[in-house]
Amino acid sequence: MTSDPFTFLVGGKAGEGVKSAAGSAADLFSEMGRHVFQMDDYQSLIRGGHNFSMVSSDIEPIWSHHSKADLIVCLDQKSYDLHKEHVSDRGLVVLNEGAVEGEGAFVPLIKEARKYPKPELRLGLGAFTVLCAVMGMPEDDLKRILEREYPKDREVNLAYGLSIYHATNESVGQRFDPRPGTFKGSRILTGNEAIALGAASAGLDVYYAYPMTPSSSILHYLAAHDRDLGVEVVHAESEIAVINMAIGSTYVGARAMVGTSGGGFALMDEAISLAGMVESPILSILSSRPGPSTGVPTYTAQADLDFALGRGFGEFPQIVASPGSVEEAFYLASEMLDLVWRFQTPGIILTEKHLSESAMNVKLDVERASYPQPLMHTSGEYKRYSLTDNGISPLLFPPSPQMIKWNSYEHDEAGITTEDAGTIEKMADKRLAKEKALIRQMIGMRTVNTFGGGPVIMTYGSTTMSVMEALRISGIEAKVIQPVYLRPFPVWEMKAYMKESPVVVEQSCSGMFARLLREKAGITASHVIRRYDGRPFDPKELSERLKEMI
Amino acid sequence: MTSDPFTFLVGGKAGEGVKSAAGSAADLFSEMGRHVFQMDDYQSLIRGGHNFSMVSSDIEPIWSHHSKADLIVCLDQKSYDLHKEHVSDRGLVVLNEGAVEGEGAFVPLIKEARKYPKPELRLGLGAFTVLCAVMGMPEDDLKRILEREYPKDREVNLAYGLSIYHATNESVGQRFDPRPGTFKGSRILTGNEAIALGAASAGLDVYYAYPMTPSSSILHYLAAHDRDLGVEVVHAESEIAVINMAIGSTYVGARAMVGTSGGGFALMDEAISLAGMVESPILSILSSRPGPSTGVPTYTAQADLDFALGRGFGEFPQIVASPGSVEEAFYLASEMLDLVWRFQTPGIILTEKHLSESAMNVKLDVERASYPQPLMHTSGEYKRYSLTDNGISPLLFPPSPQMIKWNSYEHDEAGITTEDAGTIEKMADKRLAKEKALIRQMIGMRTVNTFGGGPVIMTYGSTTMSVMEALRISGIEAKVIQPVYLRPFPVWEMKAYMKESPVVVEQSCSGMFARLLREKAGITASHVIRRYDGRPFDPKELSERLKEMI
Amino acid sequence: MDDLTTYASNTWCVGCGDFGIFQAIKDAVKRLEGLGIGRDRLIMTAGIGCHGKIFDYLALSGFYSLHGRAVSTAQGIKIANPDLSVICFEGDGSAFGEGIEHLIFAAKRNIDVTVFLHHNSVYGLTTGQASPLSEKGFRGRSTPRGSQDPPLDPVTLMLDSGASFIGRGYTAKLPQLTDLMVKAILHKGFSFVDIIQPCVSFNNTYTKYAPIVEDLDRPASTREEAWMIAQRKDKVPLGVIYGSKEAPWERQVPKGGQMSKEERHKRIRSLLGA
Amino acid sequence: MDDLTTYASNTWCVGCGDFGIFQAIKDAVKRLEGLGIGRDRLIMTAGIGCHGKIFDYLALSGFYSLHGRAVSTAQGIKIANPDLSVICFEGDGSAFGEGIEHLIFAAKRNIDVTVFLHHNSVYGLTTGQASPLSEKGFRGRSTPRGSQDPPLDPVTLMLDSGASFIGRGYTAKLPQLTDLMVKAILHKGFSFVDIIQPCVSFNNTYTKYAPIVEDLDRPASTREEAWMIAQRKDKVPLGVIYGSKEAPWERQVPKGGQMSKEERHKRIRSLLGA
Ligand SMILES: Cc1ncc(C[n+]2csc(CCOP(=O)(O)OP(=O)(O)O)c2C)c(N)n1
Ligand SMILES: Cc1ncc(C[n+]2csc(CCOP(=O)(O)OP(=O)(O)O)c2C)c(N)n1
Ligand code: SF4
Ligand code: SF4
Ligand SMILES: [Mg+2]
Ligand SMILES: [Mg+2]
Repeated sequence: MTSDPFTFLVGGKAGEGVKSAAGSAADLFSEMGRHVFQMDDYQSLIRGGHNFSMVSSDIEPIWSHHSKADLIVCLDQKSYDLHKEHVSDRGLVVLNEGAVEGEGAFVPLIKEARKYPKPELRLGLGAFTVLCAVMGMPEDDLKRILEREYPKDREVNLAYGLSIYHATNESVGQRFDPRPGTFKGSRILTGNEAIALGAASAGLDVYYAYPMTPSSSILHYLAAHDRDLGVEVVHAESEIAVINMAIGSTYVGARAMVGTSGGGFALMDEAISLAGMVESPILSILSSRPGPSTGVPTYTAQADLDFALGRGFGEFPQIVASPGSVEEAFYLASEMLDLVWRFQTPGIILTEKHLSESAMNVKLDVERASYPQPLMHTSGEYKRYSLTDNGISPLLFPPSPQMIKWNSYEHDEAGITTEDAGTIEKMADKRLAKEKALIRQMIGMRTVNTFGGGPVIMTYGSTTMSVMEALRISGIEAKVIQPVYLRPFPVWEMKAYMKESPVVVEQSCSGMFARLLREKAGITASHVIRRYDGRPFDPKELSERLKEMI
Repeated sequence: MTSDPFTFLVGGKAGEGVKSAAGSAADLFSEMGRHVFQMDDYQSLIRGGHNFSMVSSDIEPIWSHHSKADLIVCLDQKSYDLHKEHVSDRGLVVLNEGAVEGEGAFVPLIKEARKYPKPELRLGLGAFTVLCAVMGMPEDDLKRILEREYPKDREVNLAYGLSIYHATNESVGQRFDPRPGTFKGSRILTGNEAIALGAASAGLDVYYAYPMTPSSSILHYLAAHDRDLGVEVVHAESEIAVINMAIGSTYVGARAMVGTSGGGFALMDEAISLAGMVESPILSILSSRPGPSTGVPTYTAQADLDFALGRGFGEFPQIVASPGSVEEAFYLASEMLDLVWRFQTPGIILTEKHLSESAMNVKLDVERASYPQPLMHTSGEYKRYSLTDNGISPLLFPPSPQMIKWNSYEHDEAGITTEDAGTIEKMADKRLAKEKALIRQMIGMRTVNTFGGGPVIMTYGSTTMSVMEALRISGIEAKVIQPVYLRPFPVWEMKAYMKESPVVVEQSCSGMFARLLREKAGITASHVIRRYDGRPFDPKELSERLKEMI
Repeated sequence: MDDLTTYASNTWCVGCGDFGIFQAIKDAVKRLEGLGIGRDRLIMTAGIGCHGKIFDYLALSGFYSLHGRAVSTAQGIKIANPDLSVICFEGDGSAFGEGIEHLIFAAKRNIDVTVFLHHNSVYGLTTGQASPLSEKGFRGRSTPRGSQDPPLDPVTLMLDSGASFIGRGYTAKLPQLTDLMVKAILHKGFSFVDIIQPCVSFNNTYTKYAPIVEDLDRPASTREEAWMIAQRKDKVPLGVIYGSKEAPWERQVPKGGQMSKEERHKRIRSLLGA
Repeated sequence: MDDLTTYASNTWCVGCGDFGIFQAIKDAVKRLEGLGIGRDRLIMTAGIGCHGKIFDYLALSGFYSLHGRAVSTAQGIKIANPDLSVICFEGDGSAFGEGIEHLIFAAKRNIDVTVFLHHNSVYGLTTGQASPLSEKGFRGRSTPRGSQDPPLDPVTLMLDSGASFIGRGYTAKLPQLTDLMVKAILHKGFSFVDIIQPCVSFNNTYTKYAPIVEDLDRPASTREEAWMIAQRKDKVPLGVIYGSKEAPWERQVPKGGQMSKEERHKRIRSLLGA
């Protein structure tokens, strides 16, 4: 099976349906049994500006969009000006006739749309139709697909779509013939959707959030499917309310999760420390964008690594993990929910806009998801903070005739406040013991992914996808090491690489991940490839930089 | 000059004047030209419970209270039960006759007090008078001192004091004769007062806070002296308001500072990142207590080190420093205010209850304090974020005919929001350049204190005082290395000790400071002496543990 | 020591109004048991401050929350398990300073939790600074020359925010306070009891309130009327000020039908189209 | 492009009410210049949301703050330099959700800053979730079946928190809005202007408000009267609702006498007894 890549790019103004055109394209390729990756680049605005989406697909597994496209549809002039260079050698640029000047094939996208109400809103459908036409899709198939993808305002959309279909056929005709693949029965999901579904598979009961890009789609997805999934969804007044409500919910045994981005998670910091003290199993999703502060809300970055690793004041165990693909996001969400309940301590899934909001088609096995079964109190007098060898005290939830006290002050075993020196010391030891138990558990788990063989490249999170795709398309042989767990840092696995001088690839300016490797595992990078302009790596460019280094 | 230590301990219920009795004792010893250290141990309650205060003094510089006292005055039974073992070989225990059972000298403290209204409130004065009497103070001196120390309700206090004086003389007589020293003209200050005065010396304009132990006394002190010092003091509705108001104040050029403890500082985290982005020179005081969460509010710990070092999301320079004595707290506060204004980035003074609320007598030279003189825009078109070699853009404050825009979004040089890839990258580089410039500046500064010679002990913050006193009283020869600056970590100085296997002394359970030394400077501790029960080290015990190790 | 008191040693100042609240809630718990609300289903949360110490003393299950966040914790408990009755002890600094947003939104949601406000108009535990409910001119350690601004009025604000039950009690009038507590807990929807609680150490208001408290004849029948009652300056009315039967916040996903692992997995498989 | 407009490209949706606010403030700035308040002394802060974009477009000095914190930033500016006039552009999510505490306390302090509320009853920039001012039943992406609870009323809350000037404008009535802005900025003390601002993309309220807005004859003369006006459901009154001359927040340390380094050091030396 050789590679047969095909990339579709559509650009236009916010509100013109760029993203949904790409979504339809992704559906189409996925249906063909191809592997699909969709990346949406959009600005922090509602109408206007410049958005573009890219859908790359192949008959082999694909890990990223490519920045050279085979078909580029420019709905506005900006799209042409910005992307005309991004056409592949065999590629085609289609211009929105009358609205865009330039070189390429003109299709009367807006002209035809003006025959109907709200013409701008139809442009995305037009762009998708162009794709169908240049792939030589029969008219009947197109009709069926348009009806499925654009069910609202069916008649008009169909009429408009057909007019674009014919116009494209006339001016361009069939130009591409991407081969069908064998990857059937998959489902297109964004990273955020995968996290939501992974957590739901692990029995998530309540999700609390305050909207914040690029985490908001978890909220939207769960709110849209709350009854289906059995997950209560609450959009509260602020992130502080969100996390405190969520921790309150864990007190009665509910599996609770929150999601936000840097600013919102910063506000949750006091409560993360609270969770450490009361021993609340609260799982947080931290989806990054370039910072500091408000930063660049709709773009991507990995500059919150130190932040994610340094939450809360005082000493208590924490678990931080970052998925390297949409598929991994699903299983990791369930595994993390399991871990936080096992060790009764806060956990964070660190991800980035590039994974949160990019989509891949995946096949998931719900049975493989973890399902938390915390240690429960069985009989006898109940003490919330009973001292045990591994620091883990059994749980009991109200209603119960026994007294169940969770306490943010330092406390005795029963949960009553203490200032006694001996008890303070014992309780600190108890929390440290949990951390040690956690590490013992993790030593038996898969905490680091390794792919391939050859010179070593280290990366993590969504950048893993860029690295994998760079290697795939360039044929470079290398061994990719991706720590999935970042706290406790899996030194037991990573120290095997102490003698290596890996190339490190990450999306931060100061090289945070390289520093982490050095400080925690004594691994010194030979080169650190960094990108920090808000955009994900382009696999082609990345592969060229990698070639120079390994 | 040989040592002549003397320690006074007074214990009783909250509300009985334990702390002020110790304060008067400290004044007395200080007036004698002796060096003084006062430590107050109190609970999180207003009346009742058990409080005690210790005042140790010597004719040589002294760095800590000692836990064996020469005179112990027990106002209540609990004090006796808890402290009867803490008497030195030559020491004396005085019991509140009628209220306390035990072995020692009985003085009718409460009995005499009952002759007047509010007897409990006078017990502290009584305890202090016992001290004066056993030191053989002449009656006239006592009268003068009582009038000064207890100016309210003068007549009654004097009468009561004299009755205790005579009773003590009868039952005990003179027992101690601490020698006068040569340390004259000093002033007794707590660490918090020293920080407040140091910042004021550096031109502090506004202080914002929300009360939180053990930082509140900065607020109280500055509020009491606002007009004297020219510092506007605002107790706002929450820590989030505090930090955002303070950052707002820096926009107009005001030197602003905030102070809090872990919980409050956690809430400020979003705004610390804001300060990094807008480049606001905001100085925060973080005074630690045992955590996590509400923890043990009135006790001490050094478990917020990682927390202090890991503030905010995104990448931007930060400065963190921790003083090792009351004197250093004064100068460091001014130096930090200078640095944050020079580099326009947030800074943190990390300290602990043990330094914040303990008192020493010190002589301070206000002229030696730093005084910020930030880089100002002089002429031409003003751009808030103009790109310069060292990343530092000149400042300009309103009112001005020029446009001055501070922006929490990523921005161009003028401060207008941007999503442009090139500008995002440049601005990240600019902030990184500032960090490099900061390090260059610090290389020319004193960032690490070293004391003495011999085997190496590493410590920081208030624990420095415990270590210094342990060495002094035991005569152990050792070299104490205390990094004052913790971020950027002074590796340029510390790497000289890479080959050493120092003993590390700190007040954390997991050994955070030892880990920092290892991760940042490759220094591996031979032993880590930890204490984490909320109490500061006792110099005697510490010296015994040190002896075993070096 | 009764069976609603734990072994924790009590460290409130002698004479503190908090003792009254402690006694009243114990009496209320017993009354509620008679009404079929067992103490196992009564969950408390508490803020940080002198008020919060009731958590250690009262032998009920619960969650000692953060300063300012007890109302959020309480809501999280109620949302996750609507079968429980959740009561929240809050201080005026905690509830009206640090965490006022949560109080307002709990009232707006009309969620079925009960807040008891320990209204001493001061930050007690941090040794007497002005609180959002302190009188103008209050001299505390952060306002040594007196605070500049007038207090917020808790009843007015709760009313504006949508609370469906509002009462006011006084720690020197225990039977009435117990009564209010019982009513508030029985009320379906958000209930708020403003409890005048003198702080003998930093703001002893017994003499201020004794002459001006006055029992209300009957609750207001409209929000307007209740608002007018709250504006009175001469007298401080005690009792139920307002109570209405507005629909409380409801779970969107019925808790009764909490899904089995199998059912959930089945549904996710179908969502995944697999 | 006029001299109050920067080079930033404007990305509000065509038809958005924010354009009206932008025009009105530019007109107000010019009027204020005529009244002796130069634009160099007029400092703006803005929250994060569509409303906040006015920061990029308006050529005034200022501080683009955090979501929910623009009112705090504004107060910090005013406290540090009382000679400046500080205006704050806030969204209803930002000001009444995330940061409601700051709004309430700014009003309580009666600090001399002005808040303009872009009242679109929705989270615009994050693509249309329900805000604290959304109608009950609002269907947004976090409440697809409709929100459960009724909106807060900004005028009532500001009134009861102590705001000394309250007005309401409408982006479809620009001269009146400009007028309100000028009056609010001139007012000494905390001023709040509730600006009805339809969001054409997520909550187009032009048709809702057009028939029910109504100009007030005159401001209320008491807080009670103003409160009653705010409770009206049938009509939405526009204009100055309330204005009173209560003493605004004052610095304790007079700014005029800001101390020289020498004077300060002298005083500290004397405090140190040296
Ligand atoms: C985030 C945070 N800020 C500050 C504190 C410190 N603190 C503890 S109690 C308290 C004041 C309590 O006042 P109030 O809520 O009125 O309770 P009271 O003591 O009067 O009952 C404060 C500020 C804290 N625990 N957490
Ligand atoms: C702490 C934090 N939480 C969430 C966000 C994300 N956020 C940006 S704008 C916005 C909503 C804005 O709504 P509103 O204030 O009403 O402004 P509008 O867009 O409607 O003008 C949110 C939630 C943020 N920037 N910061
Ligand atoms: S300080 Fe006041 S509120 Fe706290 S226990 Fe004492 S009297 Fe009660
Ligand atoms: S989304 Fe709404 S508020 Fe935002 S610019 Fe568009 S119309 Fe205006
Ligand atoms: Mg209080
Ligand atoms: Mg809005």
